[in-house]
Amino acid sequence: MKLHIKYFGLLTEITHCEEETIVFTGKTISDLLEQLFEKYPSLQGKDFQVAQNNQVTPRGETVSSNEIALLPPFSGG
Amino acid sequence: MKLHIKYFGLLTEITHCEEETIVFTGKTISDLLEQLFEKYPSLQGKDFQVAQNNQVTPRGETVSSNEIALLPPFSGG
Amino acid sequence: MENKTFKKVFVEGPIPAEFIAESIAKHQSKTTIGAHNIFLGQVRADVVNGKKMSAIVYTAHEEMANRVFHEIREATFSKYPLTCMHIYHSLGTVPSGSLCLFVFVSSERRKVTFQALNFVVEEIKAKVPIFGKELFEDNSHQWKVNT
Amino acid sequence: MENKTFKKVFVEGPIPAEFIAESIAKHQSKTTIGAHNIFLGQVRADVVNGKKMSAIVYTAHEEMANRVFHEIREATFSKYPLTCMHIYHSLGTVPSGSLCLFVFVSSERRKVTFQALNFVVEEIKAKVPIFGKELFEDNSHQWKVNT
Repeated sequence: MKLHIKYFGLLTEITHCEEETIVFTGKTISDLLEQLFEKYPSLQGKDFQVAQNNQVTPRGETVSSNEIALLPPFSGG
Repeated sequence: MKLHIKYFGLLTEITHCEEETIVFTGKTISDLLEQLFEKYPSLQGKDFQVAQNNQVTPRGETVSSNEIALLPPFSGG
Repeated sequence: MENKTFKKVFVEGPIPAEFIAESIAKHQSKTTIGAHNIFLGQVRADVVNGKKMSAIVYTAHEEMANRVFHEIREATFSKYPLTCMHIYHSLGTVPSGSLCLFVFVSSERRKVTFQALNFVVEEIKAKVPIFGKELFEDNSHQWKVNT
Repeated sequence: MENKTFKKVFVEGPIPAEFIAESIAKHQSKTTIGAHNIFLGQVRADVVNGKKMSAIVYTAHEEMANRVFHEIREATFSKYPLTCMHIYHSLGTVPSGSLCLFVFVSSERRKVTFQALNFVVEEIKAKVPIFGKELFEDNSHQWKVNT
């Protein structure tokens, strides 16, 4: 399954990109994060939430969208 | 003692004037009001505060200024 | 006269939207400010006994009002760490739909602006000797009562 | 796209004071309104480790942000009897001293506007995926943290 991953804020300084497409063979958000942590080890220490279908999603949930976003703490306003 | 009395808001509809000078021979704010109630009987039923020296003054206090204001409930804003 | 040291609060007639924009723009050089909070009072066209309100005519005990506005300013600054505060209130006729009160507080942080603005507006309503005469379309009137 | 029904919130760059004046002026035909309450976020020129902040560059997960702004609107209208509400937030570069957030609520009565405005601003800070990159005069940067 191909996933389109978007990175925001300070996370883009770790990934050096704002979005990318990866091949994902796991099931849950946690599985996906494990895969991303392998690619970007310093991501592991960062505080962020995962969103799919434009909603923050707990890490135990199944990946159900082709678009996933990694969101560091919000700082609007 | 000559006093300059100012009336505001709906009180001016009773006094038919916004200010006037009266001769006052009493001592307290209450004395003054008694005198004004004689002149304007319908003033007696109205809700208002008395101010002298630009401050709301209790009715038991002595008249200490030549300028006295009768203020109905405030309705700014 | 004690009035001379007080900031000007009263403006004749409605407060124009452009005046508010100018006040906001003036604060852009104050770069310690992180949050502004503005309250605007607008004259409604309430319908009372089938008659529509067309304007409020404001009068005030101006000398006392200026002193009370000054006391409210002092009390607010001593309670809340504000960078600045501005208060403007109309005198005379303000047609329905127009603005009669403009309170503007600014601070480094947002939370204090909410508390300060609420405090200032409630103090103005309760303590300043201003009187509103509500005019209706048939030229009748009633006296405004604050709630 | 679900976005299409959402009110436009994001504006490119700083929010001009004139834009705020125009928003205010547009409400003068709504004569059931008695009180407006406005919150403005302004970019500070904080000094961090001896370096002065010159701007914030805002980015956002726009699609999600538009959905969350919409949810905040709906939640606010269901909690508070408002006549109207407008939210604008900057994207891109906002220099220190300029405005990045404009929240505008209006109601018949004042008390509800204070509660509603506070609610909306706190919700925006907590729930909308917007990210601020704070730029300093020496071109270094840090990521904004909301408190």
